[in-house]
Amino acid sequence: MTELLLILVPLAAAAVAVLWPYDRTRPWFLPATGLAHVLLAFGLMLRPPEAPFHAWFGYDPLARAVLPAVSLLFLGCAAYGVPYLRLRAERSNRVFVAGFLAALGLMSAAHMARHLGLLWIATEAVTLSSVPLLHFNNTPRAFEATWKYLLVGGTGIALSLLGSFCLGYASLQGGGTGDLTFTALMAQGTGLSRPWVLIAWVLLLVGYGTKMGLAPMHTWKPDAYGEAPGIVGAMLAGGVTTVAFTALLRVRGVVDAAGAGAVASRTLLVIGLFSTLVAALFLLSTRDFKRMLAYSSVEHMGILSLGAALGGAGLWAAFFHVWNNSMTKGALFLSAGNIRRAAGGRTIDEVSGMAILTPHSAAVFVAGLFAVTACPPFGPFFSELLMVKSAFAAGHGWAAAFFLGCLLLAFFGLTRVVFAIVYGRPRQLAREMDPRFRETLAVIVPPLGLLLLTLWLGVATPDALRAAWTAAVRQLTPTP
Amino acid sequence: MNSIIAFPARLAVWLLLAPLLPGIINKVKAWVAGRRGPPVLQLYYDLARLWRKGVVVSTLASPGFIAGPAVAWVAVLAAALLLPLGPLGASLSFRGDVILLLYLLALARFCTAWAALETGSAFEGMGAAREVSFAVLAEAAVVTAVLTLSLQSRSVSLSAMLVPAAGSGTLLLAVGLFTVLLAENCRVPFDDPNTHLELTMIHEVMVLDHSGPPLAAVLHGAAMKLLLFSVLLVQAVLPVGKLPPAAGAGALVAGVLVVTVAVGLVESLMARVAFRRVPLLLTTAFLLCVFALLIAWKGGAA
Amino acid sequence: MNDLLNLLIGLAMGLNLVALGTSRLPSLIRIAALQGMVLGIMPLVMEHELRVMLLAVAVATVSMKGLVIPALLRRAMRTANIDRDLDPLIGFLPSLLLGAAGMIGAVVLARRLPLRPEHHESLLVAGALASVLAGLLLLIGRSKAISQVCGYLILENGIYLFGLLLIHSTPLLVEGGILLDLTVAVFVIGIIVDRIQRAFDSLDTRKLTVLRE
Amino acid sequence: MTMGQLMALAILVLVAATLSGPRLPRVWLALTLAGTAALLGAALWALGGSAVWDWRSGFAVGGERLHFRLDAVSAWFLTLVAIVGGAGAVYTREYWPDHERPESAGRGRAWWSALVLCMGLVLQCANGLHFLMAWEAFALSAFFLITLERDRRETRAAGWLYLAASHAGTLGLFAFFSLLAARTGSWDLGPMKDHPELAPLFWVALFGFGVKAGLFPLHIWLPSAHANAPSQVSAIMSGVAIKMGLYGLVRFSGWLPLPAGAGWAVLALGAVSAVLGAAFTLAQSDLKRLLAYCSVENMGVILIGLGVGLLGAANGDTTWGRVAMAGALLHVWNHGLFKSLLFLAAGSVLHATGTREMSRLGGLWRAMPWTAGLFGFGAVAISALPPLNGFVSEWLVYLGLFDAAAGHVPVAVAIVPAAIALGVTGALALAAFVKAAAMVFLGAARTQNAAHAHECGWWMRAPMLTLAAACVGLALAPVVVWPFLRQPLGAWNPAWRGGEPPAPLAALGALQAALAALVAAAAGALWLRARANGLRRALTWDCGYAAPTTRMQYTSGSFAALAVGWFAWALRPERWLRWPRGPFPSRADHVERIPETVLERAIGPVSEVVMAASAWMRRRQQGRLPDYIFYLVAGLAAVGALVVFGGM
Repeated sequence: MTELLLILVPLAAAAVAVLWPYDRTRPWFLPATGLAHVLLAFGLMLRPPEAPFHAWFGYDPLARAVLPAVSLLFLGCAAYGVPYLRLRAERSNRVFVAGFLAALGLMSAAHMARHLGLLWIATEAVTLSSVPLLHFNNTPRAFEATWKYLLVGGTGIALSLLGSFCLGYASLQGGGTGDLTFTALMAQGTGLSRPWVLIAWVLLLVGYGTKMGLAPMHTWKPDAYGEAPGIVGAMLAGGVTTVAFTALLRVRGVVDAAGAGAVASRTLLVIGLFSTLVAALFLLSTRDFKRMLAYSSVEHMGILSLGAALGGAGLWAAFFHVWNNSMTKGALFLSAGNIRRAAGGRTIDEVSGMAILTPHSAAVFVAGLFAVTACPPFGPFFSELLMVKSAFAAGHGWAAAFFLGCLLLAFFGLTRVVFAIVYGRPRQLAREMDPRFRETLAVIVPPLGLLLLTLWLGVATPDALRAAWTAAVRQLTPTP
Repeated sequence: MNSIIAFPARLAVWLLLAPLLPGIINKVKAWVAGRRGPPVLQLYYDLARLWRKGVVVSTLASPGFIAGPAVAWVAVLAAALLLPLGPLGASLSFRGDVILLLYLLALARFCTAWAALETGSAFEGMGAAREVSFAVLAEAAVVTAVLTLSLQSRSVSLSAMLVPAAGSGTLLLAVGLFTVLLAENCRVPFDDPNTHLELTMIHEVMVLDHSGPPLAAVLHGAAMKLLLFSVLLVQAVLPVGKLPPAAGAGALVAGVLVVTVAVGLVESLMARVAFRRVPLLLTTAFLLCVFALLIAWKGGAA
Repeated sequence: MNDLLNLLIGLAMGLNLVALGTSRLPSLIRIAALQGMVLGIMPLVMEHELRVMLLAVAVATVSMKGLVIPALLRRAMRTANIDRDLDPLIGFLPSLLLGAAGMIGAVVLARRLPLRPEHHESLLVAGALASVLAGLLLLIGRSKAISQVCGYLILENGIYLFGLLLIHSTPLLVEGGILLDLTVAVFVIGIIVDRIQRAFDSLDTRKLTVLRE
Repeated sequence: MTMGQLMALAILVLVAATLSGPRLPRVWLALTLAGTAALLGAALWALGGSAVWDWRSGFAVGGERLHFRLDAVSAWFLTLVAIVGGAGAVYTREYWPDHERPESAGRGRAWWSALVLCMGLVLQCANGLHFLMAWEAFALSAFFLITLERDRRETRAAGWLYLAASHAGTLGLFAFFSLLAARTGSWDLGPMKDHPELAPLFWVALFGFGVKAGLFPLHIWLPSAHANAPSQVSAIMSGVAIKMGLYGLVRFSGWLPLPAGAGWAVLALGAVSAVLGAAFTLAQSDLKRLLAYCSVENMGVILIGLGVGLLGAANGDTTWGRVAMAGALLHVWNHGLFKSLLFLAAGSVLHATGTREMSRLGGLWRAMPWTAGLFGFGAVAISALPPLNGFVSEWLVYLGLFDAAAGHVPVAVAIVPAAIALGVTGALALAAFVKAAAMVFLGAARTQNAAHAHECGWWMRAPMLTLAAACVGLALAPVVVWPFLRQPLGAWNPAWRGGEPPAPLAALGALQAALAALVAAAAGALWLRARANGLRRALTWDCGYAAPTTRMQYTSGSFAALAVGWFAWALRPERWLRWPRGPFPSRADHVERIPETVLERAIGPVSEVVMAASAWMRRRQQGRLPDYIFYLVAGLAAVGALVVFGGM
């Protein structure tokens, strides 16, 4: 029963925030709710309920393995949100705070959904609730980004709905009762009608892949991340993508049980490597450092689906990487937000020498860069190394080599942009930088904290997490 | 032969007999040209006079300008002492002494070039540049020759190496080494020791600024180097070590004389080749040594 | 019974082609609305006895798809006083041909796929696939924002059609949630279109290309 | 106090030093010296007796228990790290002080001790995961040291190139270690000669470590990085850091089973690096760039030794292999010492004149006699001339080659060309260093700042003198080094655990000492004689030309022109010539540049292709929504096709 609080607490907070009359104090709902949610998520992870609370909803091992990461990320963003919204005092933050809180609740719902239909509903709801966050800046650019986010994402999500129907029909066709909970579907196993399962897999992979931002369905990502405020970008990159990834994993479990696991792995492998390559190529020549983060996110989604394709140890590494990706992206987006605000520019043609103007944010940004490019001792190093290892162990030597090549290209692109904006001499634009912005502790601690979390995850991965990931892997791999 | 007398004897040979060779060469050239030419002992007179003369040092030069010739002289002498001298044998012989010999000569080259560059004179810079550059090709030839010898004798110490195997290989080796000798000692056709056109010279132009005792050291060192190479060449070709002492000594002396005369004849019958052609010549020498090496190898394999 | 259903589906499929062929924005909106209404009444046709929930769903669908959203779009169109011709990226004739080909393909595919006996005769699968294809074709082939919304509507209609296959099995709670989500989605899109039209003075998505590499 | 406690102490002290670096220069210096001293102690301990420090932690880092292992091979390299690390730290105090570099001095100190620490850890990690961690940390701290002067554009460019190349190597090591772990089932490292299936991994390691070691085709990052880094950094990079790549090769060629071609490949790579490295060295006109290329050459020499060692080990643990391997290991020390010395001297020149361009220097010996003398010493040593230490190690390598050739071994096909290549390399290096020393210190000053140079102080002189003293020690008493040298030799190949020196090191040492004495005596005698005869100063006798100007001197370009011409096929020199025309020619000029051949002629075109692909991608994403939907549909179709047809 307490599991439901994970969903209800944020939603309730959102409701209260809508009614709350004071703009100055409303932002404090964010960290408060975030803290409560973190406590709930970790408490329930450490002391899980023996049985999922309901066939349709439950904090099952998979949710336990992923949701706490999102919750931590949310806490970081929420802590940053308070000073951020104070800077944006010129406009009401009612919708923003409410939407942000609602998004958290719906994300929890999506992670905990154990029913095909509910999963889709929650995912779609997350998409919609993040719309007002996206165009918070109210600029034409922001609206254009929102428009693309809505239509590309909408088309994708529509396809995934069609896929869900197909999977449902597969179960009907296979003589199922039409019970669309994943447990039931997995139980039906090879009883599902294969052609429908395959069609469903294609549609769902493309649909949820669009939400994840796998190439070539990634096109909305740079626009959305580039225009959204830093905290929203962080939440999209570390939270919403995770929702879609979890959804894909749940579906993959069913497809695996239906005996089409090989097909699923093959498609995931190809699309993952393709995304990594596309992201690397874009990174090589992008000039806008927020869009750069978007492409880096595309790259990491590719890495995740590669891990999912490998299964077993690779899947374990993928869960590890979900955590690392969330924390690292959070640190990067928040520090990039500081830099963006201080520099008053977004491309390497306008921005440089930030190490002098905003030394701390720049330091966090550079450290985050090394974290996201899998340099030790940060977490991604370990997860990606494990992934490469399991790829070699699974006999995908060429895939691993290709993957490493893409990582190298991505490294070139990322370092090029980051050093260009961090080092060198400050530009003119930065002279008339936002006068209200100062590198206070409030805007440094959240990204720094997330960065330290990445470090901690890598160097001393808690056994509780390892156990959670192992349990999730066990849940997803059908036991013959 | 016990070393109490052998060592002074060797020292005497290297120090005292070396200056004879340039004299002989000049005599031969004069004879071919139908002149009387300078006396055979001319270099001894020059050395004696130079040793008494005062020294003019460039205002730019550091103490290295004096030290250079001294070090080079010591290096050549040391190299010479490593080389077995027919029946007199070598003063010191150990595995790999041949490499030490090569590198002592390199040390001499380094110091000569260093001293030449002390003065900041364009001409001496030119000479030094040519010396060190041509040495690259010469080094290749020398190393190949030495490798040939060690392949023949299956050993890496000079005293054991200098036992030539009769055959076509020896001839090639002889020609190769002779060419290297001409190059290393800056004789025609690589260089003309007694032209006065600085632009065309290598060794002579490097010592333009030396005078007095340092110059004496340079000249004596050059003479010793010439003797060293001819002794090496002779012993690489003739089985001097195997003969009884007297015969050996005779063979060695005769051989050195032949080499010297040959140098003289080459100088009088050939002209300096253009600098563009020098590398070609050295490469030819290198290739000769390579062929000799291949032959020696097959011989060893059989 | 089934014939009536198939008749409606055939009507919807015909509307797809008309939508692809029309060259005027208002008529496109009208077509999308009409298709929405047709779909809205289908559940009533399929069900034997009328349940309240079912009725509510049907009414909601019809009113939303048939009235509210088209009204929203018309308003946006009027305020954004843009010319009513939708200049195509893919010409009308090509899109018509493609749509027809897609329809035939859909029918063929529907025949090849394993279906439950009670669906053997119905055109549901074919109609769904055809509408989805038509919707995608409009999304790709028309440049005006509103026309793309219409394309999206038709795409969703196709999915809705497919959903009818499961109407017996899936609990209405889920159905209702899905419908709600879809309608809200389209509603939000409508709002954004409205906002954009304030931000930009046109709804031609070819002008919405500030964000680019 | 055990070796382990000593190591732990060293690590802790160095961590403390890193923390104290930014704020407290004096404390930092003391701590760094203490830490390096402890490292040195531990290393010599390990080398003295054949003791091996092997320690596993109770706790796990990154999911693996720490496993430190200090055996003779590690200790051999650790010694170098300690010595150069300490010397450089002292040098920094005067060369990179706070009052001259307020912005970067603190960072420089911290990263310096971090670098020393990380290299020490790399040498001890016996667990693949932690090896990679230490390796990357070492690479990153080196990067931050190179870019200390980050407001200079070319420094940033050089730093980025270094980082990019280094990361490429690191990803190679990613593959290497994960393959190792995937095949052995554990990250733990150690002797694995009994897993023949691991042999092919050597090629991956060769790439990964070869990049760091700067072997010829992989050296692209090295020249610019070493040239643009602060000189003490260049010293430790060139003297020690690149040896880490070599350590990797030695370490894993000793632990892993090797493919048949390993020895041949290493030998060939070494010969190419040696000859071409030397050619590039001669061609450079930037003092530090010249020194940098010389590192490529010396790595080649070491690799020749290693290759002969591998061949020897593969052909029945022959003595010749043992000699050459000993030479290679000894050359690691020697090159580390005199290359650092040379870079520190170059730094003092840079400090005094503000330029590295040799054609802007000249005649510095008068202003900076100490630097001149030390650089000359280093030049003789690095040209491998007797009686200094460079010769001892190269002599051992030669001896291995000659022994093999004389023994008519089956692999002589590889041995003989290598020997000739080594000879050519020696001659080229000699030419290069005559040029370097002469152009910088001899002749007349070519520019004003060269004329107004000043000698460096004792804080910079002392480390150089220390390094020079170490060189002298190694030169005159090589036989004393043998007891240490045989430990890594035995650790690398147990069959070579023999006691007796493989070569007459004693005789060589005696000869070198005698030669040194003789040289000194002769120089002194000649000097006295000249004084006695009367020594007069006069203008250079430029063949009678009475008014020589400094512009008339031979420049580095003209000095090298001849040999560069012969190697034009590799160096690809770019010339711009304007001949003097007419009876009174107004102007004529001749510009010559030696490009980074591999970088500009090989890497450049490839990267252009990649960038073209990237540009093509960007053109596909121009913000038009219909296109995006089309991509989505295309993706759908592609996945569908993959599902349908992928199976067959």
